[in-house]
Formats: sequence, C-alpha cells, structure tokens
Amino acid sequence: MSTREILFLEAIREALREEMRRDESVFLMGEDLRIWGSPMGQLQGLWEEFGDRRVLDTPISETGFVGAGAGAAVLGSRPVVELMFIDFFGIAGDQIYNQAPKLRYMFGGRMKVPLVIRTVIGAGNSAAAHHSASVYSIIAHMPGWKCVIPSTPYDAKGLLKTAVRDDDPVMYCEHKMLVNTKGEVPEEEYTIPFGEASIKREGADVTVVALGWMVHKTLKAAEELSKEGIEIEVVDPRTIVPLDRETIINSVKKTGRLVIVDEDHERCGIGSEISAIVSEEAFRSLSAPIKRVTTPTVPIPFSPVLENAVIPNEERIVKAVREVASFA
Amino acid sequence: MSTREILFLEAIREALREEMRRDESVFLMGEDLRIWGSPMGQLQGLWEEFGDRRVLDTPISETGFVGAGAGAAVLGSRPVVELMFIDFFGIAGDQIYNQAPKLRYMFGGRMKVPLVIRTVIGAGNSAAAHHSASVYSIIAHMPGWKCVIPSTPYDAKGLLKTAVRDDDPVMYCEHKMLVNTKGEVPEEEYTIPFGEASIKREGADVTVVALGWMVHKTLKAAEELSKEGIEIEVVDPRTIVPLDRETIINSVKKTGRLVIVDEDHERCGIGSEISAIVSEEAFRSLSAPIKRVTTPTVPIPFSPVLENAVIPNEERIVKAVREVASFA
Amino acid sequence: MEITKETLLEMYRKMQLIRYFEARTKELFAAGKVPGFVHLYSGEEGIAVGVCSALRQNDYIGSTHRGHGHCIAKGGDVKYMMAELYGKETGYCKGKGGSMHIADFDLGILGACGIVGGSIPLSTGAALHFKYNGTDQVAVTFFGDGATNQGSFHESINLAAIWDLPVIFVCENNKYAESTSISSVMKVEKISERASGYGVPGITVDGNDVIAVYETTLEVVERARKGKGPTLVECVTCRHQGHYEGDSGTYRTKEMVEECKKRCPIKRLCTFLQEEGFSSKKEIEDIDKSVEKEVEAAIEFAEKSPWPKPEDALTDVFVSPYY
Amino acid sequence: MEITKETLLEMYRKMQLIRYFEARTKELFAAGKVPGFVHLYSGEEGIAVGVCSALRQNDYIGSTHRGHGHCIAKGGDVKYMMAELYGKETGYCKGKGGSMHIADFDLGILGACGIVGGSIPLSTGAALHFKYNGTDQVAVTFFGDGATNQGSFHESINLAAIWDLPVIFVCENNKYAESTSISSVMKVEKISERASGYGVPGITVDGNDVIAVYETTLEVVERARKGKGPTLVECVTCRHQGHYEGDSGTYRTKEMVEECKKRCPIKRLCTFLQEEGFSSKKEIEDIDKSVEKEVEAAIEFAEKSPWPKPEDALTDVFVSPYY
Ligand SMILES: Cc1ncc(C[n+]2csc(CCOP(=O)(O)OP(=O)(O)O)c2C)c(N)n1
Ligand SMILES: Cc1ncc(C[n+]2csc(CCOP(=O)(O)OP(=O)(O)O)c2C)c(N)n1
Ligand SMILES: [Mg+2]
Ligand SMILES: [Mg+2]
Repeated sequence: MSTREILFLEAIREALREEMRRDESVFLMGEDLRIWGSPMGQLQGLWEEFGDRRVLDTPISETGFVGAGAGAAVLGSRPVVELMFIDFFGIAGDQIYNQAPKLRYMFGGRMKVPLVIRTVIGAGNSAAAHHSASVYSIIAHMPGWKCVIPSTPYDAKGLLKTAVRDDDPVMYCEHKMLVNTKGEVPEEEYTIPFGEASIKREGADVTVVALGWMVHKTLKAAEELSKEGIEIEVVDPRTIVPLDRETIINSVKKTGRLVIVDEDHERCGIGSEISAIVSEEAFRSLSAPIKRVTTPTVPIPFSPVLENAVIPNEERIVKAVREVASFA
Repeated sequence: MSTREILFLEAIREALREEMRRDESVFLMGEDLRIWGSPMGQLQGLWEEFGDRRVLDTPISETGFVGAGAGAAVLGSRPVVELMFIDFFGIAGDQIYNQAPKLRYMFGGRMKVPLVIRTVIGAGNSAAAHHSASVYSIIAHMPGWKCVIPSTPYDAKGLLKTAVRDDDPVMYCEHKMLVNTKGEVPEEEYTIPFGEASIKREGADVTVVALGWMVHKTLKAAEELSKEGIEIEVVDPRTIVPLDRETIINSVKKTGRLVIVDEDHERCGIGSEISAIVSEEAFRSLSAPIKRVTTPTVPIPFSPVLENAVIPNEERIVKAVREVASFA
Repeated sequence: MEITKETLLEMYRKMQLIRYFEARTKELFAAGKVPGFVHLYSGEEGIAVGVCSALRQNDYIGSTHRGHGHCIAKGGDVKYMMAELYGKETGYCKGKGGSMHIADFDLGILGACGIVGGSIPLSTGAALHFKYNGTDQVAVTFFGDGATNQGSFHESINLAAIWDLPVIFVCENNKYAESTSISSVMKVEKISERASGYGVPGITVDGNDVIAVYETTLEVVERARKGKGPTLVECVTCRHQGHYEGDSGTYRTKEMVEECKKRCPIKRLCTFLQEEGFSSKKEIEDIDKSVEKEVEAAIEFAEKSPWPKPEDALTDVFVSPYY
Repeated sequence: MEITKETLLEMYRKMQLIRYFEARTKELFAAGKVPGFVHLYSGEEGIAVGVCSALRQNDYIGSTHRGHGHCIAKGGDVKYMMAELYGKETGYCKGKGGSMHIADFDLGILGACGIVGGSIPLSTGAALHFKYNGTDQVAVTFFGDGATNQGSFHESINLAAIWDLPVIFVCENNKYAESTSISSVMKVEKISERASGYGVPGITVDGNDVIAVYETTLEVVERARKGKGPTLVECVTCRHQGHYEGDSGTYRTKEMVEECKKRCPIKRLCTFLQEEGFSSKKEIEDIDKSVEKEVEAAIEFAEKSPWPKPEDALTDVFVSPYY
C-alpha cells in the first residue's frame, strides 16, 4: 500500500468525498458548510464538487436539522450532519437522546437510522465553557448511539467511511487539537471496523487506555516513562460504543495494571466505565488499583493556566503510571 | 420526635409547603401544576394555598421555562421547576447542560443559581421509551448539578427542604413507583444534609449500594439472602452529587465485597462511577470483583415482560450478591 | 373538487373504526389489559381521516402521543395496533413501543411519539428526503396546540419554509394541553397566525368537518407536491374525554364536554350522508357493524397473541448486534 | 422626548470606547495576547449604546458571543474586561470566562453567552423575577438575526408575551450568521414580523442610528415598566469585520463592507453633534483621547495582572465546596 502524509482534516474530507462519490444517498447538512467548508475547513471543496443539493447550509436550528437528518435517514438517506461542537448537543437534546437513537428500538426494529453526526470535541485553545467539551460519555450513556473518537488521520478516515456505511446512528468526534495534525494515510481505499482497539505502543508493565488527543499525550509520557524503565502499552479503543473490551482486558491480563486517560469529565465518564468493566472482568489479573486521569467535573475554564490545570497532561499521566507501576 | 405515616408525595408536598411559607422567594413553575397539582398530584393543594403568583403554569416550552427558572434564580428567586419526566431533559438540554449549572463558574463565582428542578424518574408501569428513564447519571456527568434520589418519604422530605435552601442547582428525582408508597415522617421540621448516605440495613458480608426504587428491591433481596446466611449491608447514597464516598468505602472495608444496584443504564452510569471510585480507593480491601446490577443500555421497552427483563429485579440482585459472596 | 360516495363512505368507516377502537381501548385500559399511558383520539377523528384521505399510500405521516387515530386513518391494521397496546409480540413494534410508539413503514406511518413536538423535525426530514430524491411524495406532521410552543415546531417550520419542503404542518387544536387551556399559553387567537413569521401560508379549518379538512388538505398537498412548500393547517376540534385515561378532566365543565360532543365529526358526516342522499341508514349500519367486528377480532388477536420473549429486550437497539 | 447634550455626548463616548476597545482587541488577538474565540462588535455600537442609554443601572441585560459592546454600553469597566480577555485573575470572571463569558452583576450585566440563543431564556427569567417581586425593573435580551431561528427565542418570547414580562427582545440584525446570509435562512423580510405570532409588538429600527434606537427603547421600556409586556425590536446593522477573528469574510464583497462602514453609527452621531451644534470638534477630540487613554490603561492593567492560580480551576463550580 502506498501512503502519504495528510492532515487529519484532509482525511475527513477524503472519506466524505469518497463516500459521496460512491453513494448518492449521502449528503451533508449543517451550519456554514458551503462557503466556510465548516468552521475548521474540514469540508472545503466538497460544496464545489457536490453542489447545493448535497451540501446543505442550515439556519441555527440544531433541533430542527438534527431531527430532519434523522427523519431523512429513516427514509433511506444517509445524512452526515455537523453539530459544530459537542457542547451544543443539548440544543438538539431531545432529537439526540429520545429520537434518532431510539426510533429503531421503539418501533420494534421496523426502521433503521443511518445518521452520522460529525462534531468537534476537546479543549486546548481557550475556547472556554461552551466550546471545549468532550462529553461523548453522555452520548455513550444514551442507548442507540455508536461513538467514534479517532486519534490519527489514518483512523479518522477509515472510521468515518465505516460510519457513513453503518446502518445505525453514529456520533463521530473530531478533536480540535488534532484536526491540523499530520499522519500517514494510504492512497488506496480502506475502512476500519468499529469495536477494534488499536495498540499504539506495546509494553509489558502498565496498560494505558487513552482516547483522542490523550493518545498523543500518553505516547509522549511513554517516552519519559521508558527512560525510567517503565514500558506502557497504549491502547486506543477508537470507538467507545462498541468498545473493544477484549483488547483492553487482554492487555491488563498481561500487565496487571491499568491507567485510563480521558479528556471527558471524570464523574460517570467512559473512564469510569472502562474501570468498572475491567474490575468486573479481570479482577484476578489486577495487581494495583485502576487509576483514572481525567478532567475533573468542572466547566472548562478559559484562561490557559486554568485550562491546563484541568485537562490531563503528560505530567499527570506520568505520575499516575508511576504510582500504579510501583504499587505492591 | 412524633412521627406519622405519610405518602412519599405528601412528603414532597409538605416540604414545598413549609419552604414556601418560610421563604417568599420560593415559587413553583411547570406544566399543569395548578389544576392537576402536577400529573401525579404531588403538588395538590399548593396552588389553592399560594395562588397564581407562586404557582406558575407554563406552556410546553421546557427550554423557555427551565431557562427562565435559572434566570430568576440568578436574580435571587428560588424557583422549583418541574420537568415532568427526566426523559425530557433534552428538550431543555442546553439550559440544563450549558446554562444553569455553568453560570456561576463561567462568571467567576459572581452569581449563584439556587434553582431546583423536580423531575420524575423510573420504569415500572409500562410508560415506554419516552417516559421511563433514570438518566440521572447524565446529570451527574454535567458539571454544576447536585443530584438527589430519595428512596423513602422521610428522605424525600428532608432532602427536598435542603434542596430548596441550597444555593446551587439541584436536580431532585422522584421515582414514579415510590410516589405512592408510605413511610414514617416526623411531625417536626427537619432537613437532611446532602452527601450523607443512609445505611438502610446493616450487614457484614457484602456491601450493596442501591438508589431510589432499587433500595426497596435490594431490601427484599436481603431477606432472601439472609435466609441463605448472607448478610448484606444496604447503603443508599441518597445524593449522587455530592456522593458520600466515605460511607461506601468504609462499608466495603468491612465487607470486602461490593454490588451496585442502579436503575440507570449501565454504560457510563453512576454504577460505573461508584465501581471506579471503590477500585481506586479501596483496592486492597476488595476480595471479590465489583458487580453492577443495572439496566442495560437500551431504551426502556413498553411490554411488561420486556420492561421486567431490563430493570434490575430481586432475582438479579440475589444472583449477583451470591456470586460476589462466594468468590474466593 | 368532486368528492365521491366511495370516498365519503370510506371516511365514515375510518372515523367509526377509530371511535370504536378508542371506546374499546378505554375499557381495556380500565380492565388492566392495556398498560401504560393511553391518550384517546375520540372526537378528533375528522382531522386524521380528513387529512389522510387526501394522501397517497407512499406519503408519510408523523404522529403524536395521541396517535391511534392517525395510524388507523393512514390504513394501520387495528389487529397489530391492539396487539401492540397489549404489549404482545405480534404488535406493530413487537411490544416494544406501546400506545405512544406505533409505526408502520409500509403504510407511510413514520411513528407516534411520546415527546410533545418531538416528531415534527422527523417528518420535516422525511420531506427533505423526498425533495432530495425529486419524488412528489409529501409528509404530514400532526401535532397539538400545545406543541406549537415547542422550539421544535418553530425550527422545523422555518426549515421547511426556506427549503420549500413538501410537508404539511397539521395542528390539532383541541384547545387544551393536558389541563392547560390554550388561552393561558398563547396570545394569538388562531394558531395559523404563527405561519406568517415563517413566510408560510396559514389556514384555519373546522376540524370536526371532515370534508372541509379533506378539501383543504388536497389543496395544500397539491401545492407541496409542486414544490411550492409547506402550509400550516390549524384544525379546530375538541376531545370527548380527559387528556389521558385517568384524567378526571375537571378543568372543563360538563357543559363544555357536552357541547363538544354535539360537534361530533362522525354524527355530522352521518347526517350529511343521509340528508344529501349519499347513503341509506342500512349502509351506515352495515359499516358500523363491520367496524365493531374488526375491532373485536383485533382484541381477540391481541388476547391470543404470545408475549415477547424477555431476551428480545436486547434486540433492535442497533441493526448490528447489541453491545 | 428631549435628548440632552449630556446624553448625546455620553452615547458618543461609549460608542467610541467600544470601537477603540475592539480595535485594540483585534490587534492583541493577532499578537497572541488574547486567546480563544473573539467576536468584535465594531459597526454595531449604535444598538448596544442606544438601548443601554435608555436603561437604569438596576435594569439587566443578557448578551451574546458578540458581547463586548453590550458590556461597555451598560457601564462595564474596560479594565476588568481586558483582563478577562487576557485570562488574568483580575478579570471580571477571574479568567474563567474569557471573551464569550463576561458578566457584571452590580451593573446589571447578566452575562455574555457562547451558545446562540442560549441567554434569551435567562433574561426572560430575570424579567420574571422582576414581575414576581413587583419591581419596575426591566430586562433586555440581545441576540442576533441567526438566533431567531433557535427554539429558545420562540419559547421565550411566547412566555414573556403570555405573562406580560418586562423584557425587551433586541435583535441585532447584521444580516449574517457567520457566513450565512439571512435571506437563505428565513423567508420574512423583517425579523420584527415574527412578533405577531406571539401577540407582541414588533418594531424595526435603523441600528446605526443610535438616537432612533435610544428613543425606541425608551418607549418600549416604558411600556414594559407599566406591565404591558415585551416588545421585539429589530435593529438593522452590519459588522465592520469578519464573524470572528480569523474569518476571511469572503461571503461579503469589499463593496458591501465599504458600504457598511459608510453607515457607521459613530460617524453619523459625530456629524449630527457638530451639525446640530451640540458640540465642538474639540470636545469630540477630547472624548476620543480620553477613550484611547482608558483602553490603553486597561491593556496595561491586563498585562500587569497576575495569572490565576491553577488550583482555582476547581473553585466556583458550586457555592459549597467542589466535589
Ligand atoms: C416535551 C414534553 N413536555 C411535556 C409532555 C407531557 N405531555 C404529554 S401530552 C401533553 C399535552 C400536549 O398538548 P397538545 O400538544 O395540545 O396535544 P393534545 O394532548 O391536546 O392532543 C403534555 C404536556 C411531553 N410528553 N413532552
Ligand atoms: C447553538 C449554537 N449553534 C451554533 C453556534 C456557532 N455560532 C457562533 S456565532 C454564530 C452565528 C450567530 O449569528 P447571529 O445570531 O446572527 O449573531 P452575529 O454573530 O451575527 O452577531 C454561530 C452559528 C453557537 N455558538 N451556538
Ligand atoms: Mg391540545
Ligand atoms: Mg447576525
């Protein structure tokens, strides 16, 4: 396979372009998609190629257009709807909680809802309390959503193509600090199945499960830890629903120790869930307490100093791993 | 203290009546509060006593009136707003997620938001996928909410009075299967502080943390288990934010075993959170895996047969406790 | 527009089918056979039947918590409906939905909805799908007077307006939302006045006059099929009983309910049919009997149907297996 | 209504203060001193200043993502504002809020808001509080043209209407929501037309004419204080730069932006002041200088202020301690 380096946002754009060329029923809908190509430029060029019919600019009516996306999906369209930031989920809250993901179940499996919502997550640029959240754990708590959190351009492209082809509602989360990072992506077409974790680094001492931006912070921490003689295994679940329990548990069986690094708030977060699963299913393998390195359950503050204080960083990761590694 | 038996819903009504008499700034707002006294009759008689000014009937505009409640609270009122079912949180999603609970923080502590939302939770009467949820874990995941889940008329009254006096946003959850149950309540005034669990039964073998309706199911299971020689300690946290970690951990230190019984969905639920906390903080004390008995992450089905299959029941509680108790 | 005898009799039959279905449902609820929340459509039949008679089978409707009437009017089979109300495996939704969640895709029934205003965006999306694919299908979204105070109504009708979507917004104005009188929650006289804020035509029609509803719908549907966009149609009506089973209904006087029953859309059509010589008393009685039979057979079907299997509670969350 | 020289000059001063504050903020953002998202108010000063000049100090305003102008117009101190934009401890919100979240309770500034339409219900609630307590205070909620397509607008104005709440809905119609032209997202000509759907008066005024805005506001505020309920006031305006710092603004031609700048509310008042003999060039230049000085002092204050302490990130979640 020939590869080249492209930006994360180019990977997203490529995935959508390929899927839109392949399948007429795929269309894009959201705010400022045409001229802006969405605020961070992920979609630039798609309007030019696919025109007004397949790239819809909406009013600021998230309930209206998320619901319309679900309705169109039920009829057989494959809308990819942009929710500008995951912080806005509440604006379309009922469509996101009670409608899109429950329709199939409530109606006894009589319909499917192949809706993708693309949204931006994450802190890191002082966007403050209304534009910095990573509350995908709320989505994961709602029955009926699949949820994707890619950490590299390669994963971003392969998983987005899978999302578009999936017959269930998918929440696809793009981290704002990753959108302009680069990575290798094959020239050839590929998809990545949901529910398969990716081991971003192998190691025998401590398993660290990390998501999105946190994968990169963890990989940096790994270098530092390696110098101290601690080799961590970095497991990136890539999708939190479905979650690849097996890979996580197998890694913990090997290392006996687990740290979870997650940017979402700690309380009732996916970090808690992974901890609970592992302590249920791999209790005998654990030789130390499971540690979570997460964002405390506070609104994301604006000032860089404060934002830095709440979002997990290398220092906190290193500290947690050390504690777990030295627990006896 | 002289006590008498009253209904859970009478306890709620008494709490509100006392607080409204005590403090002019307390008022009620929601759908169908006046003539119906809210759908299950919790508020009957209050309109008659306090009149139109202090009991407001709203249009079906949850975003509007929840937000208005928050706005009035910021100015110094103490609104007690009814969200008819917690399933409706998404209709007012942005006000519930981004506004009411974040205002104080975003504005650097310059304001307080003494808002109470009363809502109904729980399955048990075939109300189906839009009227049966217990998604308080989503509320707990949102920074800024306190969250109360009373299981008895005594707790309901004392905690509601505390909620009304509290200076922070409080989500107060009334379980539909408990609203018409009876219990002892003192004649005299009392309040119950947030963050203090109540031990509903003492036992040395297994700690069972249970919430709301599940407390009662667990107490029934306890009788059966007791016959088998397993004595469980039933810990009812009563508030999930703040959570009384200490009581839970102390109990686990004593028993070495933990089962969590929660009606909310399993994935990223408060059950996961309690599990994660205990495995972080009481790892050495655990002599068995922590088990969760929860509702799977599916919409609540209508048919009694199916509803029964997903909501935790005595049988599942007994089974989980047995497994944990016999783990060696 | 000429309305045929056949159409008129079919409208009568459907209205009676709804009325009788609801009457029996009321009894079955009281008898503990039908669990959950039940909102009856009795008294409002003129709307569902008038509207749906103007639609094609491949047009779609979105419905509400008070959805039995919509479902029957669009051709829903009372057998599968009743089985669903019982929570049986043979129900439209295999017992997963119940009264507030019934759909039949093959008949263009997008589904009822327990959330007030919750299905309006979904129906609007169906219309978007039609426009996207260049078909001439239309979608109808039914909702109550109370629902027009929801943001979802506002956002959806505006979306439909700017994109000229083929969707008809049918407001069933029965003057109450639960115990709440419309006059206490909005200041406009007519809900159709809200249309102008979106640049959409608004029409008010007597919802108890099934022929008027039918003719109005034909017109606005025609307009929508031609790509000329949505219309807000307010149908004024009233309900014959409480908001849901269990509601004592004290917010309306007995006189109000009686006056309401006098305006019954079924009686009205029945009189019209006979006075205008469309049909004989006998023909009408035959329909009434056939309708009773159909509902009784549906009840028997529901009674005899098996319960779902507990393990089915975990299917249908996803198309792919449950996680 | 007679408008005094003092009022006029104060309006001029506030508009200039906003303009200069924004000009410097633009530079400081480009220089990396001000992080986050920054939406400038330049060009729209006539609205905030016209409206707030008609208010008392104990009246309240709710604001938007484009909130600097509202804050200054209501009397906000540019020192604490600039420190907040820097993320310093001395800022209005101790650095927790930033550009999109500034409030000053003592001055009746309920706070900016990063969510389009998000603060409309909150301001409506402030008005509810005033009515509940029988005061004659009023609340003003500012929002953009784009925000009127949010459900929160619809629900709030209806609530205010039925309860006759003392709240003024001020729509700042700058014809764009980010890159989206208003004509593509609503079919009505004037946003004020939406008022009739709620039984509320709707007025359209030239937002670049600060005197017209002021006089209109005086009237509708008077109405609100008397318990006669809300008004929707649409102020037509335009912005001098992109949606936010970083927006290339390609959706508007150069000519459009130039034409917009010609309609500058500050120039307009300045000309009026001199032509009508209210003030001399000198007086005006003095104001300009004082304004520059004030902003430069604010920048110095911000520069010299300390950063917040990392551990403060966990305070202010609750009144009671953090859990
Ligand atoms: C968002 C939401 N709020 C409240 C309810 C509770 N509720 C169920 S039906 C109803 C009244 C609906 O009134 P209307 O829209 O006029 O329909 P009608 O019942 O009169 O047919 C209410 C408030 C709900 N189901 N959903
Ligand atoms: C609910 C919501 N949707 C989208 C956004 C992103 N956004 C920020 S400002 C804006 C445009 C707002 O337009 P308008 O209301 O006209 O105000 P203006 O910026 O023109 O002053 C958008 C879409 C947001 N902040 N909140
Ligand atoms: Mg109604
Ligand atoms: Mg605008």
